[in-house]
Amino acid sequence: MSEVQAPVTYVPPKARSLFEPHRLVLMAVAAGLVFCMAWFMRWDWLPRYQERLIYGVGQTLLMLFSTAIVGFLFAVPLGLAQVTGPRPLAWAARGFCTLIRGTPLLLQLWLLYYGLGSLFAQYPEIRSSFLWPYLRQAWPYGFAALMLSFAAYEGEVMRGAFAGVPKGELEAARAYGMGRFTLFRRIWLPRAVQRALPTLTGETVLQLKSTPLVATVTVVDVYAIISRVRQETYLTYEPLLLLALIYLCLTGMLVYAFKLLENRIPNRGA
Amino acid sequence: MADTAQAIEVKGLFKRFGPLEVLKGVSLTANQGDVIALIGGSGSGKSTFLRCINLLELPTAGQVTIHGETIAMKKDGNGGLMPSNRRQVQRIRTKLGMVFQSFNLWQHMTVMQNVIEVPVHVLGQPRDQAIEVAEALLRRVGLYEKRDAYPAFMSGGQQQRAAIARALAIQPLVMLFDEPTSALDPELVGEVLTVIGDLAREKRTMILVTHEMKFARQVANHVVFLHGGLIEEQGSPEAIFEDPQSERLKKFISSVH
Amino acid sequence: MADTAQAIEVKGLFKRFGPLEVLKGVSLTANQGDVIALIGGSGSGKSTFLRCINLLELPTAGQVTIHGETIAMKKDGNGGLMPSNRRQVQRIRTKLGMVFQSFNLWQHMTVMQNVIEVPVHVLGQPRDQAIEVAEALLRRVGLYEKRDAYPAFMSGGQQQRAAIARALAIQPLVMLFDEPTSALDPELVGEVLTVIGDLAREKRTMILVTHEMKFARQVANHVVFLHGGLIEEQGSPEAIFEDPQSERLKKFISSVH
Amino acid sequence: MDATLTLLSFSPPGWGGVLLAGLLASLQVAFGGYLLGLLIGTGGAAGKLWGGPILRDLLEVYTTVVRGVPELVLILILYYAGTDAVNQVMHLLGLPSVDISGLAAGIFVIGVVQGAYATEVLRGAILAVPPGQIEAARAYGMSPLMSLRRITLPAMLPYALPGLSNLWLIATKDTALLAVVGFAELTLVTRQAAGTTKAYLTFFLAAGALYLAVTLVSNVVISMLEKRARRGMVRSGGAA
Amino acid sequence: AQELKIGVAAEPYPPFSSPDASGKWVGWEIEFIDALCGEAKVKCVVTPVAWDGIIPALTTKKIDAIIGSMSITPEREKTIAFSDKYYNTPAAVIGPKGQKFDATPEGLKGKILGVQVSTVSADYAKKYFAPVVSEIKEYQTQDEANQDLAAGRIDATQADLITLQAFLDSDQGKACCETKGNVKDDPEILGAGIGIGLRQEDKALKDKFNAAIKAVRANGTYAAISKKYFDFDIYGK
Ligand SMILES: Nc1ncnc2c1ncn2[C@@H]1O[C@H](COP(=O)(O)OP(=O)(O)OP(=O)(O)O)[C@@H](O)[C@H]1O
Ligand SMILES: Nc1ncnc2c1ncn2[C@@H]1O[C@H](COP(=O)(O)OP(=O)(O)OP(=O)(O)O)[C@@H](O)[C@H]1O
Ligand SMILES: [Mg+2]
Ligand SMILES: [Mg+2]
Repeated sequence: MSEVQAPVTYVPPKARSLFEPHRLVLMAVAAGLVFCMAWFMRWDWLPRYQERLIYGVGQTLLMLFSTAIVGFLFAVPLGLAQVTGPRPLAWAARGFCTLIRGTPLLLQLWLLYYGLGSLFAQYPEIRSSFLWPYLRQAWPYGFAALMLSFAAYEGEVMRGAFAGVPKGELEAARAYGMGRFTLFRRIWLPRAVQRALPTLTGETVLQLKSTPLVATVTVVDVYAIISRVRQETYLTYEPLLLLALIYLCLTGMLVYAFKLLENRIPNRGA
Repeated sequence: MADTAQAIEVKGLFKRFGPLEVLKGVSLTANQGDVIALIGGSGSGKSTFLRCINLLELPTAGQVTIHGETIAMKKDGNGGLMPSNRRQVQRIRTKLGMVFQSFNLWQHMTVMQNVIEVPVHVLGQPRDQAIEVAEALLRRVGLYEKRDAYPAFMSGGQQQRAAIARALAIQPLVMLFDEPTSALDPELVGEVLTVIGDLAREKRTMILVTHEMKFARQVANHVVFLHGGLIEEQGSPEAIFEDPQSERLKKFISSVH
Repeated sequence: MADTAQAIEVKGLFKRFGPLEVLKGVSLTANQGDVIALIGGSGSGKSTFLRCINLLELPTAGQVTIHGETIAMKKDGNGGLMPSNRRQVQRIRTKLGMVFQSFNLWQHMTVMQNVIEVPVHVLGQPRDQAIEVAEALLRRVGLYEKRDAYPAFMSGGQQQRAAIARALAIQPLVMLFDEPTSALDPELVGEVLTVIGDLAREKRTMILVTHEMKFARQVANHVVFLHGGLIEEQGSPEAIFEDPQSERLKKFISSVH
Repeated sequence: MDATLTLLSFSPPGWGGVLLAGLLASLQVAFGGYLLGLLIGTGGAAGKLWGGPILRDLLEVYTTVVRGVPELVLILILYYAGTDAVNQVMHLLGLPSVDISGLAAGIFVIGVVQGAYATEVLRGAILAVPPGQIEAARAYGMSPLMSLRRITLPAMLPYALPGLSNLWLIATKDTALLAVVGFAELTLVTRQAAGTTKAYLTFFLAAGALYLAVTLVSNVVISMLEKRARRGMVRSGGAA
Repeated sequence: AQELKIGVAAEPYPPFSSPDASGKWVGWEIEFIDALCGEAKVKCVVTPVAWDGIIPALTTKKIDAIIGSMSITPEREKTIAFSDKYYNTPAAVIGPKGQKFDATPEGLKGKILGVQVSTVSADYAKKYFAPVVSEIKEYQTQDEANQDLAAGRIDATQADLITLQAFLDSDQGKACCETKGNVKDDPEILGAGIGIGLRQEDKALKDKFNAAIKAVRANGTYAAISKKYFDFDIYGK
């Protein structure tokens, strides 16, 4: 799409003291709000669902990490093919990325689950194969949809990152006699990943936020558990607020983990 | 590789960028231990010539021989040349140390990692040994304290010295310098001069592109003036600077003095 | 504004960046038509001094007077100074033409647009007239053909000349040059020298920071050597270059020659 | 094949008309939400860069929360709580409760979500403008407002455009999430059509094609805009 | 006149309510709404709302009543009010052809059972079948459960007999599935029937609707509508 993805890096506000006067006031207001919520809203259902909620969080994280890791493994060749691949390969990679990025994930998920899934069922060969016990479950479709989506979005990011590695650094590697593979492994890939890291953080958070969609095809994640709470207790706000809080915490942890990773390689304005 | 006296021999080098013919048949021979200074106006093709020697730029025509080994080339489809043996090119390149005009340090590595990268991962030296050599080199260019810094956090002069150390670490037979002092203040220029002087004394062959005539004069034993894609004039520093023959060179020299 | 003989008067300028005190009380007076060259090692505070004159950097203490008008300053909360009258600062700045070390051309405008931007949008000149002036200026710096090019597509030397044209377009009383020849090859340096010489003949006041001693010597009528945050020595070019007094300056000069 | 064509024809018994109406609804919400998001984003970026400490902290909370919570959840919360709050306020003012249409609610929800992202995109773009450019403007005596108008805003455009175009594409697709609150946009009507006719594959593929068409058309417009905004910038060439 | 927003599930629930190809809502319940509102002399607008959020939509006043085949349950009555029932049909279990089992805990042992979330069938299944089946899968709509049954991803689904019958009568249903019988009645869960969901404070509206239900039953409109869709009396006992 765009030639150069300006890295919209997230710049945290200046780490000032947490205890400036206006912050204390804001924190007091926040504490008051939380207190009101705890006091005036109904939370008696919480203990009953505690165990299932923890299970749900586990499922959500499992879904996130498995799809992000496998998706990234696909993203690297997708990005590379677009930058240096032979024409047909570059076009194929580009087409795939456009296709996935151009349609809603929800739709892809349904297409896979209700469309492809019921096609499978029409073939007795598949129904009797050893794969069927997996194919009749929902999570493989959720996994596939999320993984492909991550691969496509990251493929685009990696394309920009590969293309953005300063040409001179690659030339230097070539000038010192590095072969193509060594050059890729030692210089091009690590440098591209380094450049892509800030964007990757954002994309992984987006991926986390996409996981609840799998609940619509009966995969049980934390969102599905909360939906169940809502349907069984008929509470409108409480379960949703808890859900928002859970996701906020997960996001916070993710961002922190990536920060640690980023800090290992100082990178000034690259 | 035969230890001939001829370290580099370039014959009839042509290079064209689209409609622009930058080099129009440049031939140059450097004997072992020679320090050749390449001077010329901006855009006269000095960097391009250096880059053609190690095939970072593919010449349109011509032949390059390093220590007796001629780089095998074949015609590509578009009227240019391409190397016929990739491995040979890689091997020869490890004998050529290049210091780029814009340094081109690997930004994701510290200075030390930059210096040992090629010895360890291309030449297959043991890591410990490479580090030992690197430390000595970094001391020599005055960067020992900065060995764990990343390039982005160093001044231009420091980056330039790191790039020199990186090139020296592969113990090249021939060093190619592209404006090695452009980012340095007068005092640091002196230091780099010393390093290059030492290298010359070790009988290492060098070709250096420079805008600083004083520097060229002090360090080179042969000066080549590029103009209009050709070698307009060449000779000893004294001959070139004190007694230029061609009009162009006279004008160039006078504008400098 | 009184047409006093004193174009710039800087008194007791201090500047501190956090723990680092870069300027420790620098005073300097430039009469109208003076060309003052500022020399000194890398990091000695030359750029900072220039930037303090037009308040791009707020001095920690000190006073700046341009053509008799003293920039009104008041204490800010943190032990530094801030201008008490914003409009005054803006007005005075339009009398100071600055050529930055890194050019700082506006990348989204062509050379011509860069040059007429301030005359049209700040000084309110009619567009036609501004273009006329700009064309003459661009001819003078040899960029007339490049007037519709964007800065990113020009060589460093061309950008530098465009930046000079931009500064001249506001017909400043005082020109501040930060290394105006750093990106130029020897021949172009000569051209810029001519431009600066012309300006001097027009009785325009100039302060220029430079690493090129030869250039300083040819163009300046007064040379200032900054060291350790203070003016270590100043005087006529002959005095400074032929007969330096302080040890530091001697060392600095000798490393150059 | 014939049956498929009948299903997709524009007049009943074909569902083509319904799908197109859904697409139109989606585009309306996407467009409205995007514009609202841009407005919020411009204010937000300005507030974060130049606002007072309290404003900055509040904006930080806003962007953090919105960007950390799934859109699906935000849409549910905003849809119920947002309209609820409006009516509470109307009630307090003694006015009759207003009837908030699905369209307005959808635009509001998408706008609030987009606003948080737009804030960060615009702020990042403004910060990406080389400080020297702004310094030069100051050095020549431009007032802060003028240097914002003449230098900062046009100079940040090339940095902001990729992010902003991404946001537009996200907006068109986020409308699909409004299905969970029963807003009859493309995804929901697709689901209804599929459920009623049992032709799941046909309708999901048709909807996919419609979304893809929107993306492709958008891409053409975006690349035209980018070409304009990026005049004067060197293309970063592919390394090889 | 006052305009009432009548919430129906946005997901198709044939033959009670589903959109047709022109985007209009049709079905037994839609006609019932027309009759009821005509009787009560109020203007009604059919408003599709996601089933998942239909109760919050009612309590936050996005709609004024739910006529969406919603069963009257004690749990729901904590949050909203219900009118008298307007129909009641038994719950049944269907499964693939060729597999022999019946709608009892013994029959469903080890099977995967699909239900629609927050329906009485889901509650019933959780109470009676949860201990024996291998898994209970919950779907947003009954239609999706039916799809998965046809695709072989679940072994059985429990729901309202009428909707299941509608599925079994479709081409797809005919090809794959058959009824395995009605589940044993449990009045506490299944007994109360289907009512109109209302806000607890709207007492007047509740009385109005109760009167209207009585009236349409008495004047034969109810039977006339039903005859178009069913060949038995869906009002139940
Ligand atoms: N990749 C390229 N594509 C097209 N033109 C090129 C390319 N590289 C260099 N040129 C052109 O070739 C000419 C010679 O460039 P080169 O970099 O060799 O000059 P140089 O003598 O090193 O100049 P300088 O002293 O400014 O570094 C210039 O006109 C330049 O614009
Ligand atoms: N914004 C800043 N914040 C902190 N330190 C700064 C800042 N600007 C400059 N310095 C420091 O102040 C010192 C003087 O910098 P200045 O740019 O004035 O040097 P200079 O004499 O112009 O050097 P050069 O010849 O390399 O351009 C340097 O040590 C520099 O690191
Ligand atoms: Mg060069
Ligand atoms: Mg400086």
